[in-house]
Amino acid sequence: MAVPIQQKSTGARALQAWFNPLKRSAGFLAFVLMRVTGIGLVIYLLLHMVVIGNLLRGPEGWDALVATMKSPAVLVLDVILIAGILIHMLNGIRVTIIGLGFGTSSHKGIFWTLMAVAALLLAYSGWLVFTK
Amino acid sequence: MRTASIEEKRRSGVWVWQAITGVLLVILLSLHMIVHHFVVEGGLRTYQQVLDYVGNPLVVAVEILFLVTVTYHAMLGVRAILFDLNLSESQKALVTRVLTVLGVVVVAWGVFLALALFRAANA
Amino acid sequence: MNQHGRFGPTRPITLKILRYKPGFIDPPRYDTFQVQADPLMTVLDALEEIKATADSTLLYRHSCHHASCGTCGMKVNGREQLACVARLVDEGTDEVVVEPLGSAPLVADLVVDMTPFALHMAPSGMALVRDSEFMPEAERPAGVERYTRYEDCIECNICLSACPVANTNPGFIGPAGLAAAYRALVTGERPAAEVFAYVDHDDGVWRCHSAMECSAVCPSDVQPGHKIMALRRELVAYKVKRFFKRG
Amino acid sequence: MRTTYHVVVIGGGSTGAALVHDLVLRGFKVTLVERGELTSGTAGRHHGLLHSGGRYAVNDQESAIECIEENIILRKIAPGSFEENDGLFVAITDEDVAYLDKFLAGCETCHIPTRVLTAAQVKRLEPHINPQVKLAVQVPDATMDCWRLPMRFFATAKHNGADIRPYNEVIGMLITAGTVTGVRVRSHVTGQEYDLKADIVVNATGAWAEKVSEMAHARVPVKPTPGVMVAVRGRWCNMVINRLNKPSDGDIIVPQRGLSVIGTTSWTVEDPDRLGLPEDHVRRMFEKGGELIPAVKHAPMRAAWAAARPLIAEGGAQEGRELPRTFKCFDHKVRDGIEGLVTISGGKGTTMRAMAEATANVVCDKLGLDIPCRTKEVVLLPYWAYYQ
Repeated sequence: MAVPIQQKSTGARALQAWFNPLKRSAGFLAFVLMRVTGIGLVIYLLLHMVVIGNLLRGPEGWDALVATMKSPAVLVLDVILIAGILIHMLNGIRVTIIGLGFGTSSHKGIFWTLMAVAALLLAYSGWLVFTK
Repeated sequence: MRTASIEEKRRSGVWVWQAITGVLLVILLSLHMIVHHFVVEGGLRTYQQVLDYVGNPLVVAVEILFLVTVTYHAMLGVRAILFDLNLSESQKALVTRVLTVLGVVVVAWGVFLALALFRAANA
Repeated sequence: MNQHGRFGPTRPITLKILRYKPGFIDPPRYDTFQVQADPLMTVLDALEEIKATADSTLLYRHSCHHASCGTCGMKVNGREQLACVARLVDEGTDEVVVEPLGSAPLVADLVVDMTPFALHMAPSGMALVRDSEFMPEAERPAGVERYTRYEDCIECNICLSACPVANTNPGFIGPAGLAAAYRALVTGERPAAEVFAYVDHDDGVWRCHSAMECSAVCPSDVQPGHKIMALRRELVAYKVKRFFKRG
Repeated sequence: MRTTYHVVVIGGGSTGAALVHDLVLRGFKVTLVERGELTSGTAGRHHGLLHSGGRYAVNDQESAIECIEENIILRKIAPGSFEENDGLFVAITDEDVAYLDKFLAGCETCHIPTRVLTAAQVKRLEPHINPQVKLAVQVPDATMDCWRLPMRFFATAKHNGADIRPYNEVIGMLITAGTVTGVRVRSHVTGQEYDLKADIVVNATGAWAEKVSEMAHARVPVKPTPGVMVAVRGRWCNMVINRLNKPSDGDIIVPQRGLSVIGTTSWTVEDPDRLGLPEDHVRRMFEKGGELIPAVKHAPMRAAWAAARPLIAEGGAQEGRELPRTFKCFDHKVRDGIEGLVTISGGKGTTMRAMAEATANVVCDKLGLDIPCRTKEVVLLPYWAYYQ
């Protein structure tokens, strides 16, 4: 009789780890942000492609749509979108740099610096969205 | 445990393409955001403003480049996430095929849209 | 008197330990035990005391008791540590939760099956012994050609447990195996072409998404995440060179 | 050649590891049961010193000879498993220097190669050594990995057909008419109990030997004699540093990976499961270790632990370091009139293979077999092969 070894499925719990940066360090938070924003942006891309299809409906259809896009609720969504883009973009710079083996020893510093840049750009964009 | 031998596993360097398209997107997406939203009064182009803009063949070329890049990057990203799951080699092949089809559809639709607007602008 | 010596004031700490024995304690549950912890008492000391005095059926892996064998990796309050050097009072909580590592099949209680780990690690080609870089100024005695020492990696599976990818994809070579492949590459123990053949595929060096948590939890200063990144740099350089040679 | 005899080995320490390897090579059907993880008793926890024998060359020459012989054999059958940097016996005081002649004479008797080094030479070899150093003797000590070396024996044995069952605890002996016919085992994995029939049962439980043999109402004079070890961060020497004097507390520093391990002390306990960790012993390691290499006094502590030596106290009066470090194999037929049970205890990590050879010889004798031992020649598989 060999020592019985049974495999216990940890699938769901393991998957949850993708989105849970608690008790983890900066790099893991970056990973979670990258994954969440990445998934969000893909969904947005597909929606966006459908929405701009409205251009085929000519000026009436499009301009009416543009008008509804200026409600405050949509503007908030815009800011969330911009946040997602900025986080994903700047984090992507980090992943590219350290992913090629450069600056690995200061990866946490790079992350927080880029996130600070993201915050500044987001503040500026938010101001643009709500004032213009 | 799944036991795909190393010989079976395809050599892979798509991560590098993900990085290259990523860097391109930093430029193209920034450009896209600026010309379509930030420099535009009110944040969104009206129909006429859109036509004025895409009438330029260079703009159409850049928009199509952006579309191809962003779609490729997005599909590779989804593939990377799905490959983090415990997929068999045949499941991986299926994922790649489905995402390729989806990517081609998105690009085709986008190109069709761009050309339609280009024609409308120059009619 | 305190069983574990007199290293300062003791305080009661409750250990909440995951219990699982297939077909017997199934589904898993948590059992709690209380110990009097002095400042030096480790999680392993506590488990030993519980096993000796409260429940002899408690299973956990351990061997060297000084962070050198790599058998006692487990999750302590949700974070991977070696039980033999994780001090209870350093956790700062009255209750300390002890769970088995993730990313490896659970055998029973805190014991995980190390087979998948070994299967990823073995083909890396890293030797157990490396040149010692300590005290480079030291002369060597007659008969000793080079000072050697064991590699840093103690193969504890902690990095895989902390890796978001290794948890969902057992096919991923994982941080330890990739870092070992990098060591085999830089020491020249294995030809570059062989090392790259081992890591250059979807479940190899490209599967890593740079969460760098492996480096954060590594108890033996291996910094596997850093080595994966360096391995990628070498691989990209190798590919570029080969491309231009061929072209 | 294969025999149909089934041997059950109790105890997955270094002796058990070498023993299952030896027995399967001799053609036995072998099952090993260990209550916890392999090498979780004394084996995994020892100092990590592959002895040259120098430590015992004056007072315990039988052990010293075993050590140097096994030192050479282990390097041959387990290549790539040791930090082979040799060792030094350093003299710090005039009293240490006075011990030199006795030490060299002992080493010569035991065929331990030595080389005497001047203080200046020692300082060039080991820059952190106590600057008071008077002289030193170079011997073929080495550092071993207390987990991975036994695992090479387990791996090889497993590939040769041994059935190795960690997490399975012997809870009783099956005895029929004064003969041990097997063991009652509890699996801590499944919680189930089962019987394991055997032609011979070998008790290879080291410091636990008395506890286990009591199940068969047999007696083994083993005294669990723990010692404290302290691992500090930093590799403060490349060679094993021993004090050139008779064995004492804190007189060895074994470098290992990025650590330096100072050891050890000695006291006697009743229960090898409850060693404790006396604070004064831990402090003494820093103090005595500091006499060899001052820097370890202030090096950050990585771990402090105790391991129980299985010392054999035949005759009674002696204790601790006065007891020989050699091993003994007891046939309980001879000692207690109990057939079918053999106990191996005593010894040390360095002599694991020799202990196994002696035990397997006893097993063969009892069964009337004459099968030669092959463990001196067979090169062991890598340790990770255990999992393949």
